[in-house]
Amino acid sequence: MTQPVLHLRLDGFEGPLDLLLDLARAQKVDLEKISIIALVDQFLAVLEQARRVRLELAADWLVMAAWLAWLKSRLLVPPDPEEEVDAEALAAALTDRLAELERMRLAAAWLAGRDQLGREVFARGAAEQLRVEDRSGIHADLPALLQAYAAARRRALARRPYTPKHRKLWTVQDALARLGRLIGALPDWAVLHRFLPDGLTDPVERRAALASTLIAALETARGGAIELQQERAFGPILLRRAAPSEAIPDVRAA
Amino acid sequence: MSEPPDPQPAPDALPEADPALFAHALRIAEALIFASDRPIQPARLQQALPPDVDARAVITSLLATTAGRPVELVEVAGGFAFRTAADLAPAITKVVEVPRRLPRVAMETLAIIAYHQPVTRAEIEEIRGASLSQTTLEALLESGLIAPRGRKEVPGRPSLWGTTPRFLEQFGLKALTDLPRREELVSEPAPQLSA
Amino acid sequence: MSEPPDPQPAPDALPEADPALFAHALRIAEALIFASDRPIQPARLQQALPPDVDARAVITSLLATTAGRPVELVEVAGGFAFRTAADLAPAITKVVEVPRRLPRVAMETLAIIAYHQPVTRAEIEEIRGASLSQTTLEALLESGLIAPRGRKEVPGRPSLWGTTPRFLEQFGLKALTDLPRREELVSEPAPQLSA
Repeated sequence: MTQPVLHLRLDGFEGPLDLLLDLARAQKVDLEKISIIALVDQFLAVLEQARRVRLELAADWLVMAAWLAWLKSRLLVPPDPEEEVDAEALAAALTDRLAELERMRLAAAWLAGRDQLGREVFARGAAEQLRVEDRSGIHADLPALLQAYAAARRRALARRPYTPKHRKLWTVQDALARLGRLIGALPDWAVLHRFLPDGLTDPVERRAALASTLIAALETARGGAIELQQERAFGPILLRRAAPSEAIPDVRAA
Repeated sequence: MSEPPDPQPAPDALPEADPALFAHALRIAEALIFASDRPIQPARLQQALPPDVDARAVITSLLATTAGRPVELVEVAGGFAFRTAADLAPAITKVVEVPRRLPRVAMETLAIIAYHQPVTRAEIEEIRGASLSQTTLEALLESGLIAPRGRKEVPGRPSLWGTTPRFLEQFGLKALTDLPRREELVSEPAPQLSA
Repeated sequence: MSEPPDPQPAPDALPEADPALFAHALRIAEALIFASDRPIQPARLQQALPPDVDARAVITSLLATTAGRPVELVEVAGGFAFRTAADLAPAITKVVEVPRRLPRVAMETLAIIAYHQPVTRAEIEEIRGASLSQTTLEALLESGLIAPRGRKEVPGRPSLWGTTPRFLEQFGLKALTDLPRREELVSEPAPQLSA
């Protein structure tokens, strides 16, 4: 992360803490015993030197320099019990930070000094596959089987060619014949529906039969064999055998 | 072993090679072949060996000493590699069950066989309304879910197919009668299908 | 590759385990560990062994017989693996490609992660007193030496980082406890750090 602006002695330092650690090391082996004040002076001196060559310094260096200068001033004046910040504690914290960085440096060096896999020691280059896949099992359950059956059948049925349903329509001829047969046994008025053939469930066929029967009834009435009557619009159509003597009264058909 | 004469030999050394040097070469060869991600060719091994030791000779020696060991040197395409002995494979391999999913066609065919058995292939095709490949039938046969049930006494005497006990096991059925009735699954227009 | 244990033992062998069985177990163990490029845990080995043979005993025996061999059994990352002897590295690296060393920054970052895990990037930067480039973190991540370990429940929920089993393997550590204790990390008299 070293900025290109950091030349001279700052070159190669990874930030202010790095430089501080280096300076502290030069002072003492034991970081706990370093002189913070001396350290601050040395740090500022190095920075000053660097600034003479290059004016720009990364902000974190300047922040550290300012903080260290402040720390030094606090350390030089006698401790003030009213003071909120304890300069000694801050100095100790700085020492701790330096010590931790030092420890991590040593840990890194310790790691780097170990025989590393792929460098000093080697593992099996071409591992053998120890896993054998048994694919004989089948992943399928009963619902899936039933769904498959239903799907296959539905598809097969849908694919059949379309054949229109054959309709057996009750023709007027049929109706005339049926009417002629039934009319003789008719004692009194009867509704037209009763003359429909039996077993007609399909609504279309039923309506067709009703129409044919009505036409047949009208035809028969015109011949004078029966009488038709409808009290009101959409009311039931009634019919009865015509009285042999009577003349044809008013025939009101639909 | 070809014999490059030892360049700085004790006067009484063997003419072939210094045994200590050869032993060291064997160590190198063993480690290198172990570490390599692909089979080692003699020429490649030679680069790692002391100049006076012949790679071929080292390999020959290593082939002999590792024969019958749990890890043997074998010649494979492209060179030499260590391989675990074949007789140990059952002990060291871990079998992992990876159940297959039946393809849709196979599943439908199986369902039709289950409901219409014994049934011929032509009948299955008619019921499915699609042709049935031989591979599908063979895959089902291989899975042990269906088996032949004799032949139908019609021209051509086609094989009849039915499900197996393995089929019942697979689908957790006690008997074929445990299957839901066909009418519960599809409303058939007319019973003209019982081919 | 150990010396072949005698498969046909003398009849006066130890009474505890059947020597032939133990010899077979040794063969299995050697092949199993050899075949894998990752450390084999004793529990995995136990599955492959005959029921009456203790995996630990087999490993102990294999450790003894392979010590000093060009390919040795070592304990690493919670398991056991074969590794080439360190003294053979110069010969091997003539032929086998060697990965680049991690830069100093990466090593330092790795050490911090190892000792402070789980740790956020900001915490690493705090300890190092310098910002951490994305490339360094990416290089460590790519090498498989570190892995995310969830997020820290602080504003921004930064990722936490920790080392992987691969880290242990890379540096030949049995476990994280193999790292020197903090108190042991003291500088030798005046180590010259070139600035």
